[in-house]
Amino acid sequence: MANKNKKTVENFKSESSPPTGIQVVLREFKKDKLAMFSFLGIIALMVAVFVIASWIIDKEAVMKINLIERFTEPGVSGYILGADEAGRDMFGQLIIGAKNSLLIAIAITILANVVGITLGIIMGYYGGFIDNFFMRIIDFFITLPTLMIIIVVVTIVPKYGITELIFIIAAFQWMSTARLVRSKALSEARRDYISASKTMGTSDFAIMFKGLLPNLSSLLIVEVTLNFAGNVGIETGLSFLGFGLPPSTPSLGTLISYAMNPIILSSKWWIWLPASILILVLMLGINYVGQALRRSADAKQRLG
Amino acid sequence: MGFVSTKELLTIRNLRTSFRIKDTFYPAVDDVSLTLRKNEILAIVGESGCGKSTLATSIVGLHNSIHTKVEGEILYNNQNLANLTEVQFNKLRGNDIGFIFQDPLSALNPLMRIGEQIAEGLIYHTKLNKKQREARVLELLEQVGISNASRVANQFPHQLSGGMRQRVMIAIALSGKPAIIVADEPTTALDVTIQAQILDLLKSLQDEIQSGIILITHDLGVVAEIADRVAVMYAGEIIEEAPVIELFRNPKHPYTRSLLNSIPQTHSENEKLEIIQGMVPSLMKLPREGCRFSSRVPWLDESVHEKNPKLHEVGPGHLVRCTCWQHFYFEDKEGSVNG
Amino acid sequence: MKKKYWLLLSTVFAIMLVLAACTEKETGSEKPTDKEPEKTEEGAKDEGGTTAEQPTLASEVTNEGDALAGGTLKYALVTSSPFKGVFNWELYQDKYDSEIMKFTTNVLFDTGEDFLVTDKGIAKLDVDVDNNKATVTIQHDVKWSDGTPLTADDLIYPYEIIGHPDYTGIRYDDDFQNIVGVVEYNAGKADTISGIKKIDDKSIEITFKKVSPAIYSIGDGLWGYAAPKHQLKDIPVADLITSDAVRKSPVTLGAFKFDKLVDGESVQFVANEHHWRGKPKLDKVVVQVVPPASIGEGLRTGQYDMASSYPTNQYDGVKDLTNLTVLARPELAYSYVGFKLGKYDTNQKINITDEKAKMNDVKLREAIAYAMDIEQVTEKFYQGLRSRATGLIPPVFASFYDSTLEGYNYDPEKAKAILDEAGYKDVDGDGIREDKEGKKFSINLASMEGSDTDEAIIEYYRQNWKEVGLDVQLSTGRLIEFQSFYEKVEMDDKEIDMFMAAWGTGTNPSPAGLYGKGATFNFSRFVTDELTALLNDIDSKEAMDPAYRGKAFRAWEDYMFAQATTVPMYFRLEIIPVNKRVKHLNIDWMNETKWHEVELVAENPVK
Amino acid sequence: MWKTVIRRILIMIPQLFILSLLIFILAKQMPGDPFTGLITPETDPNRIEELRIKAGFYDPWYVQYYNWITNAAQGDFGQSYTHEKPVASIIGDRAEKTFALALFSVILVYLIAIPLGVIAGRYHDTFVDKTIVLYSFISFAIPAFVLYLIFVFVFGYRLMWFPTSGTVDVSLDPGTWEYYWNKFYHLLLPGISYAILGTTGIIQYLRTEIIDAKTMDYVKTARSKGIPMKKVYSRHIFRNSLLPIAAFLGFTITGLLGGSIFIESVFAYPGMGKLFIDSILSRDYSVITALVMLYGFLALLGSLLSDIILSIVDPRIRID
Repeated sequence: MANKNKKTVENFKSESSPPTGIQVVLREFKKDKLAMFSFLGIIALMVAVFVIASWIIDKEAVMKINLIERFTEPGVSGYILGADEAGRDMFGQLIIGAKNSLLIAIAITILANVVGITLGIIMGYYGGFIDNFFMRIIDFFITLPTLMIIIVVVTIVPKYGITELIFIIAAFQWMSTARLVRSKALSEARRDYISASKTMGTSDFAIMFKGLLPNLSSLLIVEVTLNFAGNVGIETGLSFLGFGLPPSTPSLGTLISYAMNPIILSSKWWIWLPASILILVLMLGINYVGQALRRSADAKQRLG
Repeated sequence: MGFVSTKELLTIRNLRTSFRIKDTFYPAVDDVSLTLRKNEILAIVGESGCGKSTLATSIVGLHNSIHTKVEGEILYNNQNLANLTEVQFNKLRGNDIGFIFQDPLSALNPLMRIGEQIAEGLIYHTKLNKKQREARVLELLEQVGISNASRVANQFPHQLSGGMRQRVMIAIALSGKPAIIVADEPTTALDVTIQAQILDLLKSLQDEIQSGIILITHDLGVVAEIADRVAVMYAGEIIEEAPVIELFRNPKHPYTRSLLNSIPQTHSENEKLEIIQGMVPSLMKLPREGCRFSSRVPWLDESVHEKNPKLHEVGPGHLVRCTCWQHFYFEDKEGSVNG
Repeated sequence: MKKKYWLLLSTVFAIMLVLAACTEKETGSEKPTDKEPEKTEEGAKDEGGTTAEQPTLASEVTNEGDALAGGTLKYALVTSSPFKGVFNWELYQDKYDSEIMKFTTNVLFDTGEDFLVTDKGIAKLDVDVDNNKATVTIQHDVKWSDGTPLTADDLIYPYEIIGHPDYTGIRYDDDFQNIVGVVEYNAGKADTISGIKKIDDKSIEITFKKVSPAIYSIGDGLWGYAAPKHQLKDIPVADLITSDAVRKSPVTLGAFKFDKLVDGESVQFVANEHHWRGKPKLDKVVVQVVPPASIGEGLRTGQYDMASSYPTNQYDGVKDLTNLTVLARPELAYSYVGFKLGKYDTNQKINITDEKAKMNDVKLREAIAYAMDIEQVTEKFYQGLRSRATGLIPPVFASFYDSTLEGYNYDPEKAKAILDEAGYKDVDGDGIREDKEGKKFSINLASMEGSDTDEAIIEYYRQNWKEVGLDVQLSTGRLIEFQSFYEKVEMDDKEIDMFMAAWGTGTNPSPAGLYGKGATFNFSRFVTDELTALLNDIDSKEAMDPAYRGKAFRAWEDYMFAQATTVPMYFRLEIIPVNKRVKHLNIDWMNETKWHEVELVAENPVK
Repeated sequence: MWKTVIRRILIMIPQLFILSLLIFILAKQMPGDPFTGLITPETDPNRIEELRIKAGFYDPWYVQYYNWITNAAQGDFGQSYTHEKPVASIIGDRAEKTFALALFSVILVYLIAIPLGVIAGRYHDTFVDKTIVLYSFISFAIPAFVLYLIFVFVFGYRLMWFPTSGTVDVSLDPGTWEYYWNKFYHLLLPGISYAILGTTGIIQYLRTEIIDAKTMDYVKTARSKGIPMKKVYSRHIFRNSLLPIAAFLGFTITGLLGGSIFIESVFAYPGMGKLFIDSILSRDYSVITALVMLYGFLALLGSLLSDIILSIVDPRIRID
């Protein structure tokens, strides 16, 4: 098996090969410098944000209202990115906001994908009644007007903070992953190596998560990456509509939603623009990484 | 086997087809010269990756013009096909030259009816009107042995069996009554029983329309069955070329011998299969100087290879590259020398 | 390839930045241009100005130029939602519908000082206090917009609509049931309302169960509007609200009449030639819903002549514009901090004060009040458009407002001293005071979600309180959205120790409905016999005398100040930007320009 | 095929039923009610209580639900408490506006995305392709509403090329040519803004499809027939790549309706999305429930529509 893979890798034209293995991904990244750059950039950005937010910035000091510094412009009196109408440091808010947004997006992605993948594999592996039962549920959930229901739920939840937001959004995000994993697992589960494992008496659990799962890995990496990008968007969208986090918990979404006030939009750019650009750069990066990953999962599109 | 004319239909001289990888061109077909005569089936044999399919697509100009460079001469009717523009080539393709693909399912447009697909070429190469084209389509379908032609013409590819599809492909290739047919592994994707039918069909059609066929294959069984002449390719080069009987009886190049050995033969039950292990080196790592086969036979002394291996005529119409064949022996597992 | 990508990317950013930068230059010139709003001699009076920080905005403007004959006034109604389109005074519930109806108003009475009824309107009110009766008489030859004369029947019909068993609006209330015979009529036991009599074609007599000073503020059940009976009589009351007579083409008495309508978006009015005060000088008025986000730009670019409900947090957007004048007048409202001191008993329908309530310590409440730096907030966040409220009666009620009240001036040292004295001391030295028993002490504040500014303001107050050693946390950890807020406050949610809210006072400043013993809206749940007596005095028959009533108000305000259960925060100014092509406009509550008098001096709004 | 369509529609009924139950219960859980908004010192709390009782808000939820669903089954979705008219009528008004915007946007999206996708795929790896890819990436990455706001600001307020609120000028008479032109004029800015950002999916999908298609054997077959390259592209590559895009239509429309919440909020366009947000704020239960049901129904319909289109354009897929 390994030898066969190697042969494909070394052949100039990859004619047909199962898209597996982290080498394929690595090779794809080596080929695509922009994706590589994006990947490293995102990692660096995340690390920087988390480090600065957790150890360097004092949240209380950032959120302290200082009326003398109301709408201080960037670069004036030590405010790198200026201050908002309450004199709160925008740079600090940007970093804390980015941390919160990333945290939310990562948590939702992990939560939704763990549920989705587990359910998908179970459905695909067992098939039959379990598969049918959950498929009905997924069919139902997938056609729901998700955004509307999230908004309704958000208004119901009394104490509504980061954790609640994560759970609410994650509750509506697992279905597509489950469906994707299920369809792949369904075909994979019919393969010989699975039947072989079964006859050898390997436990179902081991087959599902040690046998099946790794074979779906490259597909899942793509799915997870793109989900992550989507989840950053959902949080900002909700905040924009006024159903997101309170301003005392800054997130990229709350910072951007300040732009709703035309005066801030037109003459106080430092309040909303940095957060917008951060999102833009982040999403672009994820997209380039995602594209490279997708290429590595699809032999036809590989660069070489 | 039909009568092979001596008239040269297609002459390939010093053909070099290179692919671009990161701004560098790597030849996949390197300095190949071949001739195809009228009413002849020329088989080109080799492992996958040896450049035989590239050779085929170069002849019909189906390669990607951005990433591929074709140098040398492919002479047909006093035209050098290697220098033709797309527009010029289109006058030949489907008319003078037909092409048959390996996998008839993917080679047919899944969203077009069979009849439409066959008729498409007729629009540009004939002056037939719509009705006449339809009639010609049915005629072609019957010619390739499809009995319920009018029904099949209205069907989509996915509704046909593999063999039927390949017959349709052949019908497409024949639609312009071509002088040359290039068939790239036409039977590989088919069941064994169907393979035989398709080969029979090809052969009978050739007798009928007297065209030259270039048959690309890795299957020596197929070669033995219908080819007139065989060229063996390795790493972009032709390493041996001979009439089919000569090649099977008297293979010279170690690679050819190894290939022939890989066919299980009933009459040599007791003989040990002797095959050279390893594979064709990748395009980028290919040694461009010296004998390209040397890396597969490391147990032979360097000196037995030519510096610039050339094809040597060793018999009537029998050419072999390099001199190493004269010194070749199979490496035995136990280290003993074996002839 | 990479270079190209980044080049493009940076171009995109550059464009965005340039856009942002040039717009900044155009609007946000930070330097004050010292451009005084235009004032006329008579318009320069300081409206309700209680503190020095208020911008000196006039309530009146006169612009140069000869008036056009006719013209179209473009009026922006600032709201983010479409209007509901119920154009009937008996049925409407949405504030914006009433704003639109200003142009077509069916109002019977003019009001003057303290919003009390005068004799200058269509009808005259005569109250027979001893017999609990009132007579309403049509004084002029008034016609509806379709030319039909206004009669006594049109004065009675509104009562029959509101009292009707099929009526589903909010106006069939306790006040309305003060009219004799209404309850029977509503129950279907009577065909007419026995307390309402038609005297002749021009006058009606109404009998009440009791009469209070509120009747001069058109309270006690008296209805201030006429309804076009000839248009409405054939439509069942249940169907009125969806009928064209209400939604599309109501017949009216005002200066303008409905001409065209785009549902929820805009209305075009044309002059009502039958208007009893005379034909309006304008030909048309177009009222257009404009979202808060775009109104500033709309005014700047001359798309609108004036805007009502202009968002005060966007004052920056218009204050320096040269093509308009920002007029201001006080709002009939005040903001306050309330403390939860008890519960509403739904069975007995009374408020019960809990002696042991966490906030039931007047010293603690006072300290909280003194610790709030309200002046900084009004100046910085509200740009002077709000001012520190010193009492619970807005200054607009000239006879009742007492300018000598001081309220709780910001004095953190005093707050600390009061807390020390009351026994709230910082035992464990963390800078936060513990309660009298030395246990951790934290107060839960509920506040309503509004603009981003609100959040910052609450945070600022929390900082204020922290400075005097009080730990104030937000109930539910964040600002509460309007609906949840009122539900929680009304239900006496345990998580709420104090709350910030605002009351519109309406034109009748009587506090009974907000502080009375049985009042559901007495959210503090603070009741004492003394308070009940003070409130009763305000609405007593003696209080028909404004001077007496003024004193009663003062006594009540003094009591409330001493108890500190409701701490007034701000009085508010409403701003109305007016384009310079409007010849003259006065928005002073007492001398408001009538719509039929409005004139324009140019074909198009000044840009 | 009709059998399947009918079967799919029948399956929708229980789905919608569950959805109605879910949303009904959720909506009732929201704190406050339509009458909370009426609280002022001048309103009588007793009257508000009376109205609440009249509206049945104190009945057990299953009684309320039963009443609602039985009426809904007969096409009566109840009264909107804040608009004081039947829910069906208020949603009807708004739906017309949202559909007009959605239709215009969809047309624009396809008008922009198809040529760009085709060009990017056709001239794969050239500068043009890379520019288009960059555009599609940026349009995906940019926080949509920020761009909407900037668009409104620049083209609406500053340059004044487009109106910035409402759907039509009040002074025009319905039925006249000017009236419809004016309506269309009001659609332009929101429609264009949406379309500029909404093309990502189609461009990328189409581009990949075409790049894939180019390497397909059937394209080589077509070339081997000697037909001109232009025809190879138009008859084989584009046609085969575009067909799945047609099937996107259903999803695009439902996606757009979901996006209407954002678009309509920014452009103050009084459609269904704006109505939803307003109804949430005013706790207009009946409108919320009906809207969610309608969106759910449209989503189901959209996916059915996509399947039907796909089965029509792709002979390999047959639903029967």
